[in-house]
Amino acid sequence: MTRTVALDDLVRRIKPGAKVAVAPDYAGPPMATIRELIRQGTGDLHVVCVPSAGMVVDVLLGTGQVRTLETAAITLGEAGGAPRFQAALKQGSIRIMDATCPAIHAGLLAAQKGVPFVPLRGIIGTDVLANRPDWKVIQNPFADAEDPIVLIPAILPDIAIFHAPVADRFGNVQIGRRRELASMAYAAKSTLVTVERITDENLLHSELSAAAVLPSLYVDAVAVVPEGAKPYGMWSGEYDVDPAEVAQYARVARTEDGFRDYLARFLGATVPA
Amino acid sequence: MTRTVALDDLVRRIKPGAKVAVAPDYAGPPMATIRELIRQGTGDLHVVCVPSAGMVVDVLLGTGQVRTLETAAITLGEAGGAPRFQAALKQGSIRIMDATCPAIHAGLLAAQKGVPFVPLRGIIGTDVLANRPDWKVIQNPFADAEDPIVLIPAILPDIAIFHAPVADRFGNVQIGRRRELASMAYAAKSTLVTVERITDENLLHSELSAAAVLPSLYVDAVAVVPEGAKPYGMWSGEYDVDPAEVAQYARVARTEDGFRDYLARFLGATVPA
Amino acid sequence: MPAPATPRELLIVAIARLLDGCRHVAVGASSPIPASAAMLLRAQKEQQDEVVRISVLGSQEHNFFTNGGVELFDCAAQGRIDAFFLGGGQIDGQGNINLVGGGGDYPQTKVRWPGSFGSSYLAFLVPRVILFREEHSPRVFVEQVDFVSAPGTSPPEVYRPGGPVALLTGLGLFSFDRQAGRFTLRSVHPGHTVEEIVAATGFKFDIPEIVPTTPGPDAATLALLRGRVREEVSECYGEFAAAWRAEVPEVVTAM
Amino acid sequence: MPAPATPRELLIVAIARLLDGCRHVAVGASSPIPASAAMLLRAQKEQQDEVVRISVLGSQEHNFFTNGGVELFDCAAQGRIDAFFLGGGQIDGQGNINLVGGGGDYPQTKVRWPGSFGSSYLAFLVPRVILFREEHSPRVFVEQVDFVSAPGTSPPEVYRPGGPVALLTGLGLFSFDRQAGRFTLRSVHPGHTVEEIVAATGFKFDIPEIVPTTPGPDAATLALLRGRVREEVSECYGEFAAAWRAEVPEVVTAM
Repeated sequence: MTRTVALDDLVRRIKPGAKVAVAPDYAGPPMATIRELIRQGTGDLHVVCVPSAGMVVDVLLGTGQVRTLETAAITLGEAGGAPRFQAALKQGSIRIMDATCPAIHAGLLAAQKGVPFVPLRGIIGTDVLANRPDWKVIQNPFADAEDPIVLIPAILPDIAIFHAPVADRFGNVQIGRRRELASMAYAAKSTLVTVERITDENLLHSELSAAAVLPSLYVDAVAVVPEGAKPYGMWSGEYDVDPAEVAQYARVARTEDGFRDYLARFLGATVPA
Repeated sequence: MTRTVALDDLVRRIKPGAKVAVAPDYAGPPMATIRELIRQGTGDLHVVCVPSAGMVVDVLLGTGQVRTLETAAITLGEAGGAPRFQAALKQGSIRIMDATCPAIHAGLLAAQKGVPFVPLRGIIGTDVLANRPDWKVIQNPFADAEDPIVLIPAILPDIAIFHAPVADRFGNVQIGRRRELASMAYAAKSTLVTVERITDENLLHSELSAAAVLPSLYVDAVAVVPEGAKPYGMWSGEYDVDPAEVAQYARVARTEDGFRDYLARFLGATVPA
Repeated sequence: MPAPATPRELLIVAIARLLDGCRHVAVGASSPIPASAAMLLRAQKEQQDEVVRISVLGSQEHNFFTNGGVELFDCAAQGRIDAFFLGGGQIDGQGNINLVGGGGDYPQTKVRWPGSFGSSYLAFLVPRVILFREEHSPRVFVEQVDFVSAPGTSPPEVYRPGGPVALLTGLGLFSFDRQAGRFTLRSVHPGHTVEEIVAATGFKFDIPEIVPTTPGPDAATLALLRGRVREEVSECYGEFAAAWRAEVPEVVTAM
Repeated sequence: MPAPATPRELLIVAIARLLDGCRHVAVGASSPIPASAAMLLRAQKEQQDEVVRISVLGSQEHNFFTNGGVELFDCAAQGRIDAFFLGGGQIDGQGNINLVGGGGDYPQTKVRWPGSFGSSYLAFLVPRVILFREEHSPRVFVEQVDFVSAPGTSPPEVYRPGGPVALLTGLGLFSFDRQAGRFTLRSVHPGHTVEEIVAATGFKFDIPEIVPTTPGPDAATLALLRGRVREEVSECYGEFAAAWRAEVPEVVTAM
């Protein structure tokens, strides 16, 4: 049963040590949830980027609340490298599980299907594979000739988090064609969503609007947080990315002090009700 | 590049011997395409039901144009057993590959992902498995204890066929939440779609309508055939299933002669323009 | 006094009892009695402020899926479905079901049924699989099925969080012991006897010393059934609801 | 007479030539030059009544996918993408690319780049992978990468329908021989020399006796570039198109 709750109550459902799947910059990055997660000081997190992330995860890395990071990339895009990601790796303060985009999708797919693994082409001979002892290479049982293939084990997040434009009163959430959000939710034990607004319309009522919906069956809690993806944009058109803000972050967060200053402002920022 | 063509031209793209994936009764069964396929006498077909079928495939079986049938079930629903399916099996005139619904979905998924197989739970100890030498059981390489798991090989259709409510002029097709239609198209070399109508609107233009769309990238040809799913209904609300027609078919097609009579009428039936 | 419960109403109530504790019940296409039972459970739990979700395959109104036909199976694998119903052209004493065909050598069997559908999968993954078949006869309940669409039990090394827990027929209710792979008769429907069931069953099963009569609905349940539940059922199964209404027309107001 | 082709226009034209024959070109996020090249190819082919499809990741306008971020990778595996572009913090003479980091021991490298993204997969499956990096220096073009995000070649038993076919830099164009695992210099951009390229390249490569100058666009191509293509590019890459317009403002009418 989906509950509509306050943001702080939503975030309290994320426990220390949790494996948390995070939506990418282009599909409703959960900035408001991350901000509250930092406020609450929930630590020891295993973050899975689906399949990459930007400032959302870089800020969290800067607070030292991440134990393990599983991702295909962390980047601030045009603004350049992700400073706290780079610093954390240099310090050796996190365990990095470097992946490649389709492998993260494959791991979530295995969880969705309730199977221990799915096979994936490519990857053989890379140092990505060499550094992932949790991935296995087997001989394709259907081939007569030699045919090695990688098996990606299921990624089983405790929590999936993303920001979406609209949920209805039943907890159905509009995800449009951002179907990675559905994949995350299928795979996760629990899915927590922030939205721009709640609609009175049942989003599953029309066959066509239903195609754009993650059903409430997979959604454990919804919190209304307008502009919850900022400074990133919303694919649904509510607002665009603010490149100046991301660029400023990229600049000041290069130093620990600059990051601390930014963080203070970031955490202090109140969200329009 | 998607072409809008006449139905007979669309169907001529299906060659004798082709492996053809067919949409189920609840997701736009391609009745008009099957009718034309029978008219053209294209034979030696390998039909894959995604994952089951009714009259659409039973009629085709009655004409002897099916060499191999891969399905989780053939049924006329409330109207009872599928008479030509039963007759074909009794005569031993087709090769049956009995499956179970998720295995057909899994085989198409493997094709979508370009991998030779995907694993699937369940099935072990069934006579479905015992009669599918093309399926394999392996020890789960990620388990320490004994843990057998079935591997389903990719199903690679030459052609996927279904009926949909709307296509746009670019060949984008509205499939709503009937995502098995997308799975079929991803897996198939070529996808042929009949639609109720063509719209001038670009279906990919809005983020929300896009969620309900199979992009033209996967669609090779579209033909406009109003009421192309009848006597089955369209999920999009254009018309409902005609249970009396299905029941009549179920009754008369029990005998070879009754089927021949029905077929003559069926093939003679003109479609409202 | 309302009209006494009909045999079908008894079945609905018996199934609803088997579903107690489920949060999400999935019902296959053309399954009006299981669907009615799930709707009864939902209505009952609502009075206790608990939510029961029902997915009726093929229904527009009760379909919460948006990822195509595979979503039911994925959902089951994710542990998000607590109960499902399976029938069979044959069901045997080890809980095996046959949805494919019987007599002669497969695939050229004398009788051919539609096929296994999702049974070969769901029977492994749904915790509470309820076997349901109204016709209770030796041709259905056989010593050994001719084709195993889904086995009743599996060896310990096979991943199997789910499986059959009960068998409900037009004559009685059995429980199924997944360890022993055997049915035990739990109750006999009103107007029938243990002897009748033994005679109509082609497989051996355990019979406790006392086999009660399958309890019918109390007045409140009957009122829910003939009121709200029948109303909801008619959205999915119009003909079934109409026949039901013809049988017992009155709507009883709940106490 | 229009202004002569700028270095970036030359790169766009060189890439468009490498794409000849492709029906579907996918372009990663933040790749304005490859995107411009694909759009040029599309405009050129349209004149011959051929259709070229372009998918620009992250673009709303040029995004034909409706199945989430995974669809690009599925599409590549299905053989529906003919060309893709990869860069790298390091690229070596065997065609290996490194998008992860260099210097010191992984994962505590001195320099850390974003990560491998989809390169470890797409480099295997897309038939025509074009390596593209404007900076041509010994720190980029190294003898051996410190981390292999994607290998240039694979042993014969590894399923690999795709791989690199060319390397384009700010100085010249190389072809890549997947059998030999070696680059060959194919042309030098106007104003540069073979010697300059040898000095700026940290790996060994083959140099034919005659290395021509990379040809620039003809007048018709230049007109397309500064007209329709720049217009289309501005929808995805506004800043890039604005800078381009500042460099060469005029729009030339095609002959």
